[in-house]
Amino acid sequence: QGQGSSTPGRCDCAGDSQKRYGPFCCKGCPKGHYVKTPCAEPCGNSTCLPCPRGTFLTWGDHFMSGCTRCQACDEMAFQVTLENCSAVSDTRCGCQPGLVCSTDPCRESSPLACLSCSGCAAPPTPGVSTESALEPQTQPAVPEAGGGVVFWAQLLLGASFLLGATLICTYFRCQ
Amino acid sequence: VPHLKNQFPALHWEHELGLAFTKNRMNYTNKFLVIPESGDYFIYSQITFRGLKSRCGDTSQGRQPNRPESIIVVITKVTDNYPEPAHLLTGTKSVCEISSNWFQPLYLGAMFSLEEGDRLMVNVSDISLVDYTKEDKTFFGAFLL
Amino acid sequence: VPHLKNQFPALHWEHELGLAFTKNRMNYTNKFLVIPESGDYFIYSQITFRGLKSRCGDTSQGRQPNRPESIIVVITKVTDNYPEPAHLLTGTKSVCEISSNWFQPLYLGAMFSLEEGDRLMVNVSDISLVDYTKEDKTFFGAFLL
Amino acid sequence: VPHLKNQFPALHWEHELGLAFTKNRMNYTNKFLVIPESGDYFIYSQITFRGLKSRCGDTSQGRQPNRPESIIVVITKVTDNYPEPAHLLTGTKSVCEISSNWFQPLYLGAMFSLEEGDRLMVNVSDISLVDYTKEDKTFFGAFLL
Repeated sequence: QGQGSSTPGRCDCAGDSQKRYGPFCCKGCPKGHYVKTPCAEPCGNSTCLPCPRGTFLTWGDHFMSGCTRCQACDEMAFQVTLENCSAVSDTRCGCQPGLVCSTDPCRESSPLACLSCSGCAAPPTPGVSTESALEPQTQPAVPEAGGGVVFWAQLLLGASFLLGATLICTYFRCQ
Repeated sequence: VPHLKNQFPALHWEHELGLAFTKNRMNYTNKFLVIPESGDYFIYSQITFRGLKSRCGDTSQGRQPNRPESIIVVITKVTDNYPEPAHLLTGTKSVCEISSNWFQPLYLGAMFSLEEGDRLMVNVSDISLVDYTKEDKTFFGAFLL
Repeated sequence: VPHLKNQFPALHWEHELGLAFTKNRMNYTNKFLVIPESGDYFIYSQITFRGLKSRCGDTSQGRQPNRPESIIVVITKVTDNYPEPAHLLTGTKSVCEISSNWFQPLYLGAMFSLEEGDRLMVNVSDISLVDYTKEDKTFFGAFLL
Repeated sequence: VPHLKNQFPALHWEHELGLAFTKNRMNYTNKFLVIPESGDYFIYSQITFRGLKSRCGDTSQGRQPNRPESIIVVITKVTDNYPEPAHLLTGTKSVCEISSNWFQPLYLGAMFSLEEGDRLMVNVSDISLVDYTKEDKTFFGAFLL
């Protein structure tokens, strides 16, 4: 099977929207879906399934075999969900009304602590930080240990057996 | 039923969505990771803690807080061979932050000889301080060597 | 070209001299470690940060600084399967040091299922705070399990 | 005898009791772990430090301590091929605690190519600060990949 130059309609995995799986070039999956199984014929459609609840994929024409986890808003840090996670977009978090984001810009990666804003020049816009003397809000009631809060931490487990001689050595305890 | 000596609350984990996965007969059930086969495993966890009010008492008059508060994470093994859980790994740090909004991770990782049926869990000193918002900040895992 | 959402700068690494090495078709090119073969990998990194001036605002009058500065390290995966990079591991710590000369490490390590061609990089919140002077203090690596 | 350049004191380890073990010809003798076979090893250690008095000088008048004290852990390799030990991994953190009773861990872990007969030890900046009371808080290990 020759791979000539790429002409429209040709199935040669050249474009971004195709990817080689073994002998075939397959089309990708739309946003909000993940690749369950690749195509079974040249330039066929992969089997795409919807992202499970709690996960999303924003871009289409992709070849992801799993969807990305939605972030959770930190209710104990006075955050609110501005927009729920959908199959195509992550949760959008902001601050409770009257509070402002303490990081500037309101970066998602560092914990977004929402602080009340006294003496601000302009009325604070949720999620937008203003440079002024901010005071921490009093802490809300904390859910009981083991209450309904499910920790969306990630659990990576696996057991892959190392081939060949496996020399396990020492584990010490400090004397 | 294991005698749970003065034990901290255990965390629930997501084990299928996003970056999380289980394979090769490794099982997760109700806060526990269940060891499918005896052998040497590398076990690791990171917990990101964050606090909303200064945990350092009043330092304005220069007074020295003597009993600092702390953050603690323990990876615990429960086994059918013995009624009491074993603390495999402990990360413990005093927290004396003069800012009203602090966050920090504790990371643990080491190799252990485990037996089929042993169960592993992660306990923390204060669940309300755990940053559970993102899977790349707080995680727990194990693999057979 | 991947859509680089609000991303921190990536670090360059030495991959041949001193303690550094690549083998078994694992490649390093232009800030990226390139995965040669699909499988489960243990990925780890330590970044030692150091600061030359106190990052805690004015605490002399006992006023509480409310917006601590922070140090952040992220191990990021870029894949041909999807236009957006994925944050695999994040270490984030608030920094509120009343001494004018501080230093501290952030360590990360976990197992991930990766595909051939995936690329890994390390991003940090502020490159000027990274202590790159010694290879035993700041490092990055991965191995196939 | 290797030229021990300005080296911190090395720790003694328990290698048989409790969670500690050695197997597959890996040996421990007099503070050293001896590598039985050339290959790539993952080496790790956690040292929990604790201090009983504030190490931050006098901050009551708002004066800024400039030379913070520090805690340092180094995993060192001694080899017959070269008279000077090599620092493989270093965790170093400034300590400026305004409370009179502080504690914190430093964790290290990475992969290295080692040769048969190489010896590994763990050095710390101040042995008197090491919390050796519990095996799950301070540990050291290595395994062949």
